[in-house]
Amino acid sequence: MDSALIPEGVKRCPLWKFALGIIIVGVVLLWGVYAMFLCWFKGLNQTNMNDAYGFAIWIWADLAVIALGGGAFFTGFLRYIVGKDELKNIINCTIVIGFICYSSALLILAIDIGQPLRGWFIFWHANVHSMLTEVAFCLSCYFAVLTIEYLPLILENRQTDKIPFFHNLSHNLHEVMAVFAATGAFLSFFHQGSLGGVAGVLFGRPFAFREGVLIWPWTFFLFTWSAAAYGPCFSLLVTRIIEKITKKQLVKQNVIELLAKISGWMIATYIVAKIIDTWYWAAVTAPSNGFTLLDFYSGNALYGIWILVLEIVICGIVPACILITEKGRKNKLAFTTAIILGVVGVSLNRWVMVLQVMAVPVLPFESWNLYYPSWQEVATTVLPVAYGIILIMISYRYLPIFPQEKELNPIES
Amino acid sequence: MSTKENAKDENTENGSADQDNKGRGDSSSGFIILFFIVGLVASLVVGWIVFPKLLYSRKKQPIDFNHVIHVEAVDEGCESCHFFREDGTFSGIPKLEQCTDCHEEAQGEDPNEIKFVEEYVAKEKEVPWLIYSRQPDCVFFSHVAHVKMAKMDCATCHGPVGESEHSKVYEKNRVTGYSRDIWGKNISGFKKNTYDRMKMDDCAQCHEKETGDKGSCFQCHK
Amino acid sequence: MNKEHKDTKTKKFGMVIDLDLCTGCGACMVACMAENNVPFKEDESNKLDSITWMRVYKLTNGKSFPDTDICYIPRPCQHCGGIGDHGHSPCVSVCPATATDYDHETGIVSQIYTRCFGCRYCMAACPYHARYFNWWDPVWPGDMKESLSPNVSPRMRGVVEKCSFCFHRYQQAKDRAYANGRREIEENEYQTACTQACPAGAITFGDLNNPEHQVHKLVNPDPKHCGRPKNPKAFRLLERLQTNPKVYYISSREWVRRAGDNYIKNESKQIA
Amino acid sequence: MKIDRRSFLSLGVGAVAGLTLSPLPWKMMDDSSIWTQMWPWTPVPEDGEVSYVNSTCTLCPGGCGILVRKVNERAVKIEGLKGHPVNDGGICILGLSGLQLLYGPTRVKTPLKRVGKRGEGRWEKISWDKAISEVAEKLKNLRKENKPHTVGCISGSANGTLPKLIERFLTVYGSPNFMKIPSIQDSYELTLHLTQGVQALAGVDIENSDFVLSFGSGIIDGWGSPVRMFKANSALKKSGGRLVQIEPRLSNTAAKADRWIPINPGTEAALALGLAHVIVKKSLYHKDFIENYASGFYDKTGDNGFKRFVLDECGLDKISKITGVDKTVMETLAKNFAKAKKPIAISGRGQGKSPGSLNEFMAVHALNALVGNINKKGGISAVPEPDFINWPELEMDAIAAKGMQKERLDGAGSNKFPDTGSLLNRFAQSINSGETGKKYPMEVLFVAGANPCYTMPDTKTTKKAFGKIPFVVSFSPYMDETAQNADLILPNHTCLERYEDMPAPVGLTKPVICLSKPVVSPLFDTKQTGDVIIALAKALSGNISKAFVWDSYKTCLEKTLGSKWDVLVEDGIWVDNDFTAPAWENAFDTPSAKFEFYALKTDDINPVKIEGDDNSYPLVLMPYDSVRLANGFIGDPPFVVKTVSDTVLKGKDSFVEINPETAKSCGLSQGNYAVLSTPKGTAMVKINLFEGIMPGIIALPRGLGHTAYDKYLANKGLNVNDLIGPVEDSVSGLDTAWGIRAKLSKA
Repeated sequence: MDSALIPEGVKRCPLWKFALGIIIVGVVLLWGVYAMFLCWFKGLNQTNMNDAYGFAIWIWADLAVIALGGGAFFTGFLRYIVGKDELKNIINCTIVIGFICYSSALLILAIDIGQPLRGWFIFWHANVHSMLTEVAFCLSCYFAVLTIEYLPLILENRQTDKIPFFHNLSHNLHEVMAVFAATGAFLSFFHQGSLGGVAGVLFGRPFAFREGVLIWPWTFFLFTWSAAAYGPCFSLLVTRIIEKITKKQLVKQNVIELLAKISGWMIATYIVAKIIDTWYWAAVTAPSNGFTLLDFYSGNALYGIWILVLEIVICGIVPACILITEKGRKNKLAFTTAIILGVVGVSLNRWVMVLQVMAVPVLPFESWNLYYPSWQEVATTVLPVAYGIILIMISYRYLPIFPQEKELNPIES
Repeated sequence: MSTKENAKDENTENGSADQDNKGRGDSSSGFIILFFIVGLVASLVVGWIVFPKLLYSRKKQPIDFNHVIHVEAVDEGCESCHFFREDGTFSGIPKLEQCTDCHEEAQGEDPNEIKFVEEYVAKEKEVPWLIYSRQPDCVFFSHVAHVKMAKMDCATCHGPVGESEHSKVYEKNRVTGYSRDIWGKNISGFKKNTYDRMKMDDCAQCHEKETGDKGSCFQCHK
Repeated sequence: MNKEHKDTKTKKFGMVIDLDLCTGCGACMVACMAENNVPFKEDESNKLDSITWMRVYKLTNGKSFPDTDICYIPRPCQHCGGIGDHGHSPCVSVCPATATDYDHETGIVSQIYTRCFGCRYCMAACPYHARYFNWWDPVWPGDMKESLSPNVSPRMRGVVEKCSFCFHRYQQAKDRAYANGRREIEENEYQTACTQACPAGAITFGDLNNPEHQVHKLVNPDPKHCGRPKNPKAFRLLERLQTNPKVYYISSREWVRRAGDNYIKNESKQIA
Repeated sequence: MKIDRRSFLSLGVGAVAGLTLSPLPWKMMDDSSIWTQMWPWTPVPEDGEVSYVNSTCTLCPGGCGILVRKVNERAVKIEGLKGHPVNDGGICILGLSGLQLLYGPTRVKTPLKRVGKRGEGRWEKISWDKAISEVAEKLKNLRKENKPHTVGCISGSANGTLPKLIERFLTVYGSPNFMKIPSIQDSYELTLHLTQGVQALAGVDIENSDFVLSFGSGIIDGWGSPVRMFKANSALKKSGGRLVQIEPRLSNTAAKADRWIPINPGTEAALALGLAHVIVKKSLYHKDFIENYASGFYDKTGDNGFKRFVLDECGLDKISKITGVDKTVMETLAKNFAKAKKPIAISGRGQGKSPGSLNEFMAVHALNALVGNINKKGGISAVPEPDFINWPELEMDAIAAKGMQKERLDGAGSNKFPDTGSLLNRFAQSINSGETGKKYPMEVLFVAGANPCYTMPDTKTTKKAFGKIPFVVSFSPYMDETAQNADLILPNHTCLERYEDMPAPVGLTKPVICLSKPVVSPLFDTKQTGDVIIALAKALSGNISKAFVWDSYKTCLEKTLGSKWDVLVEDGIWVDNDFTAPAWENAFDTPSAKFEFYALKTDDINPVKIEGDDNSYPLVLMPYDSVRLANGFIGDPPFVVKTVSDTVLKGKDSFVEINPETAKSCGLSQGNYAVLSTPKGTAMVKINLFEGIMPGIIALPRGLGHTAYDKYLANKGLNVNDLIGPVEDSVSGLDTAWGIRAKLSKA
């Protein structure tokens, strides 16, 4: 029925199957939308956040999706600036993922603030000293860039492409895409960093506080670095999942391996930096405020030292080792494990930098704070996931996301 | 399916040649521009003319007040009625009690005064005046600091109210509930006189000019 | 700054709380709530969503019976001067919408409820948990609205609020002075509601920059070290974080003074 | 001409462009945010002219001066009155929240008549005229039946014109049953009466003392006049005076004291005698006072004196065993106490809500006598009640006279308890016992300024007694537990709406009268109870009507106070500044004209008994008082509830304080639910481990577990009075219970 919209030369599942999938995910989406409206109309008392947990699962989700969406800017950077041309075969996918991640982040922020109708104050009455201001500006700008990057993809749909204006627009956009990719990479460098700065500048929170260079704490650089390192893992993971579901190979192995290799080396370097940072923090920064490393990890079981081991060793060193060795990349199981660990690792890092910051008591006479999200918070956090799946489904079905698909899966006629 | 058919139609129509498209474009581009202009003009009219009319509801003061007569009759100008209390707070619009000092009974034949005496003085009911310059609850404004210490004229912010013979219509913003005088008569927000607007920026502008500093939040907020 | 208008000397309002005198009665908390239109709700037993600008903490020395000891620590907003005491308090520097600022004339950290859009970054930044979010719409049942003070605007749902050192009382004191043709106010003309109410007389409030004021005499702040108290019995909460609060505490008990900051085990020296 | 999709698209683009260039989106964005800044459901307090009215806070018997800030006609803040002799600008947590009681949802707004079952909460509004005539009708009928003595009243206080008016009404009507809420004042009055032969109140001069020895008195937990005590405690600290606190639990007072001496509960009298032993043995007592102004210290023919008793019977080993206090501690303490310049010993546990054992008060007071600080600066003095109520003599008719000859239902003033004025603790039992004989049922009960259904120990029994009284009238301005269980509520104005005198705030060292006056005009259709009493009297005519010569309560008050009225209206307080406590030569009105050691019932040094046996109830439950929990007639207003710690109340659960060691032996840990049972009842509690409580003892706060008032207070936590019961003092009949035996088991 919708075959006119489907890219030429590829095969898609029947419409009913597609529609069924959309409906199932759509129900989840609606659940999230319901929770979202509850939060908007009844207020944030719908959440389990409290005065000790002003930042909770939403801010974590925000930081995590942006880190995972980091594949977009980094792949763009590699392709257009560094000139790794092979990556053109996966870049569309990373752009879609990036678009999803960034739009989700903005949506979550709009739910998270207590007064959504005043959200624009962040631009109009901006405090330039605040990391959040930097985040808001760069995030919005980069979202605009991603939209521009996503646009040509939509225009490449068989029907839109037929309209000459759109065809030309699409063509011209492609020409200047390098400029946008560069802008995107630049913006991303800042907002990924300023998201890291959000926690790192909190000199009232010894767990979060990091000394730094210029106006930025070390977490600024670590966040950018980790987003660049782990973001591609997520792009690869999503590609892998789409391949599994469609039962087709969509990207050539050499492209996958190239990206994986770069990601592996990035993770490796990042983890070295992270270890140095952790050591300096544990040995110098925290003790100067009267804390030992274990003070931060011995309040309750949920935030034990295991979390640090998991983040650095299991989700850092392990995937790095797998991805930088050719053997590791070629072994399907090891490769999948590595990219999953990578995704977990960066999400865990963001979790720690948001929720554990809140959990650790600073006043000596206060105790550890624990928090679990309400269903409204869970639903609104699942909402972007559902939305993302739907957008990927639609994009995959109707847009030429994977340029190599036709070649890899010739239709026998 | 019809959509499919249409798509096909278009395909043949447009797809044949760019040349064709251009030629056809000449006739339709005029329309495109026309429609663009129609849309533009219509929405400009809506935005600049209809919208402000819809945004504000117009209310009449309960009594049409003549400032000129009153200013002539009193000795101390504005402060005769709008006075400072001992603790430095500003009394604002006079209470009925104060008006009654002079208007126990009607002094003339002005229908407004008669109405005032009959409906309010006799019934001991406060007049529900609509206050043009009422600021939001979050604003702290010290009249004494401006009038006594900085020696500012009332008119600088309030305009030549003392020269008015009639109370102007009170325009209430339907969304915010405030008087139009806060945003200013001009919907685009431009002002000519110091008293044309009473937004925070206007306070800040003057403060910056006079003191070299916009001041801290709490200076004007509570 | 325009010199002609800087006719008032820069002030640094601060508070000294004598923990030996404090009885933990809670009058300061209620005085604050009544003064500042703080809302209340049916269940306030979850202290993590209960708005108390002034909160009295109960500390124990951790020893077992009968060597146990308790001490109460009232905690208003500390009005931090931040690192170097330049006004970059932990919360002020992070607010993205400039809804909170540091008043260099008084040293008071403001919070503008109508500017705040509720991102709660300031709450994450404050190590004292002195900032509170309005999770609910405030409700004053029956005629209770009648008791609201016009000097402090009631907060709407979705914004952060905190202790203002009763700034409106400063404004009122100034207005009174202006009405009498004075520019300066006396020490006793501006006192916070908690100071005024404290039945034990444990709270002292005034200008830390003014050596004539009680607060200055009590703690003797060291200008070379961002106001660190020279009085050995005085301390500030979390001194080591360099937040440089303007709330000082006095206690004759060593364990209480030590409970005001974090120390690594066996770390003997109090502050470097 | 063909209008196609592109044309529409173009129209749309044009429209969007036009709108962007118009003020509409920008103004709407700004206005919508301004709308959030001014949500119509967020109230905007009206501004206006500020004025201040001074008055007296009568929420507790402390008598603090208050200054109420008003904006136009609204009262917006209560503050302490500077320069006031009681509180000098200070104010307590309850006084500060007085406006929440004035404006709060717990007010009774009109006279209410019960329509449902008792306590069901179904009421009908009735007019004042109808309400008063209904009560009058009932009273008339009872008199007709010659049963005037079956009418009674429970009043919050016995002093002041209002209680005296009610008492006068009952007397001339013919009933002796005027009862008041008990407190340690009763014990202090009795102690002074027995030892010094005076009818006076105890003035406690802590401010000027240099050594305060407190036998469990929570001077910063709300004992005495709370704000005055806070100030006194600060003064003591600043002047270098010492406070020694003796009690089994680390209360706030104990924590702030220079020394906390934990003691086995109920053995305070023994410790006092042990200290006396040291003082006597080492001859540290005040020689002049003992030799010249005391009687019964030395042996007399046939009688052993106090000296012999403490030397022979109160050896330190024995006392140490009873009290659990170390011998050397006692020795040093006694020495320090006796050597101090102005020592003072005080008693009455916590806030002094329960009168306590007379034996204990006497033993502690003996310490004051030994150091000779009676009627001295920094000591305890006998302060006469201000004598200003001089009303015309009553003319009693035959019915009234006969009624007044009946024995009181509570047994006060009977042969058994000749010196006690009121024994409310015996009242419920007496009603419930059903023993008629000499006794008689109660037909009508008035309750004024009191909430016995909540505050009396063993609430179940109290409520049962109320159930047996056919007609209960409450004068409460609030819907409290007693009002809830009444048949008719005739709401009084709150103390911020009415004139009312409050003579003699507790513990002051000079005769004082305070006056509360209307700060705002009455908000609702309420009536000062004094006016209701006068109206009732008028309705009953005859001698009763004649006894009330005033047309209103206010005239009565004005006339009664006479020349003091103007001072009181102006300052809110009248102080008899000329008063000084009489010197020792004239101080004692006993047969010997000396301080009477013989009056001390010192033959019993065993602990004060409590209910329950040790085997079934291995633990001891003690109620404790906190200033953050109002536990008298007034319940906590919302602000005060807010200050209650989450280790005292969480959600609807009360926490019981327990030593970790005891908890461990019961298999309980922090936050566990447990079943607490006592001979009086069983309840579910949560566990709060507290190192500062003696092992074997558990403590619950007074002031929680209300079932009435508003949602901010009702149904939160546990009323400790549900779990404890009164224990009668054999001499005074007053309630001596300081706890009850209890059992805790895992839930």
